[in-house]
Amino acid sequence: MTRATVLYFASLRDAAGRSAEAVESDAADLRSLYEELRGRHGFVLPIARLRVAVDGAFADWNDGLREGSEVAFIPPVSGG
Amino acid sequence: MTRATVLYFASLRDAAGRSAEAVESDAADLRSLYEELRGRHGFVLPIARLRVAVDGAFADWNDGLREGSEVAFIPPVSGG
Amino acid sequence: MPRFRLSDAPFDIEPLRSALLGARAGAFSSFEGWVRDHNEGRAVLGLRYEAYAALAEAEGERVIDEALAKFEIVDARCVHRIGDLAIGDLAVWVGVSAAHRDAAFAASRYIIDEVKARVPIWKHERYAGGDAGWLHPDG
Amino acid sequence: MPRFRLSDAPFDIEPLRSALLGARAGAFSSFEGWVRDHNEGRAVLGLRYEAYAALAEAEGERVIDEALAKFEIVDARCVHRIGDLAIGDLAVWVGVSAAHRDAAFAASRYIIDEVKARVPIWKHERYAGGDAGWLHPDG
Repeated sequence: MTRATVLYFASLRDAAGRSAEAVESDAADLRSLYEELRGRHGFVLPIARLRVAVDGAFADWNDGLREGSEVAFIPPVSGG
Repeated sequence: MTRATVLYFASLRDAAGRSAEAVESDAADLRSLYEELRGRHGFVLPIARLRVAVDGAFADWNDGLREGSEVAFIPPVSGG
Repeated sequence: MPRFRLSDAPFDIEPLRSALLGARAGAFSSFEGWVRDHNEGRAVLGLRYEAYAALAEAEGERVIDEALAKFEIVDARCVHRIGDLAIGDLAVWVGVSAAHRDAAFAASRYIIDEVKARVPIWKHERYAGGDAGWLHPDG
Repeated sequence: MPRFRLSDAPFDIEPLRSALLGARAGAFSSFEGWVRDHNEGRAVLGLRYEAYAALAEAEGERVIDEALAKFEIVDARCVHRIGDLAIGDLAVWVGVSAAHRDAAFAASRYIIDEVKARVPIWKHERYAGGDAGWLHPDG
């Protein structure tokens, strides 16, 4: 089991009902972690429309889940 | 003889030593008027690099010289 | 001094513009995005911008670094509002100084395009009908 | 109210910008031209702009009318300085408001390009070497 903190923004935060949560997961990579949390919270956004960041920098969906890391799922942005 | 006022700007004014002058001319059109004044004041700019205006609106070099009109020779502009 | 920043309150443009003025720069291009009273045919009452601040600041700075590398410009700045905004409020400001206008326009356009496409900031709109929602535009 | 004007003294940008703000406009693009300390490799001490005022105002207004017809913009303004200017002074200001940024950028670019190409205003530069001259650019 790997422990990490997950950050939620915008519609993902509304769906999860929180802006962050501590997770313990067996997910091999960030893709699997999102799918696990998607099942739990009912997120409608598929991975194809998201980006992922770890510890404040964009990351790859194939990256492994690191112990103690902070993972953020980034929905399509709409600034400007 | 047709009487008109001619306005000079920028390098044409420097060459003519004045910003306006009253002229009496037999010039058939504005082109001939410029060539006449070019001879008198030694303007270096050829007609191809100028535009001409009459009474505050752009005009055609082939337009005739109208009695009492105000003619302006417009050197290449450099605003902005 | 960061060239990109988030602001959780209205900000003055004049100091941003002044910071870009300089004897070398003959051209200055700026872009502003304001809150409109409508979006895609719906009447908008107000909106909120939320950001993943740490990443937004890093990514915004990267966008400006890219503009400085790609275009012959002297300097550039961008500030993006977060929090609650009303109709007519300034949402984003971009300013670019350069020796010539080609580069100033191109860089200013590049910065606003990339900020809108890449920087993790989200817009939440409240509509006249009483409903509201996050904007998550398709690619 | 004319949308283009000549100014024989320094002018404030803020009222011009405010006049273009409106609930319909989500995008605003501005361009400024400042007096540089050099031009084509020569050190410039200062300059003077002279205009054929009546024709410059009519032609400047025509340029803005064209921009309003060509692009999906809300409004536009341009002010050009005449008289003596020092290094760092604002020489020309263009502002355009629109619903979307494409049109705002395109119109702002159109206006400054056409004003530089067509409006009867001339620049006289004084150089560090003591000489001076009118700029009459080719084509």
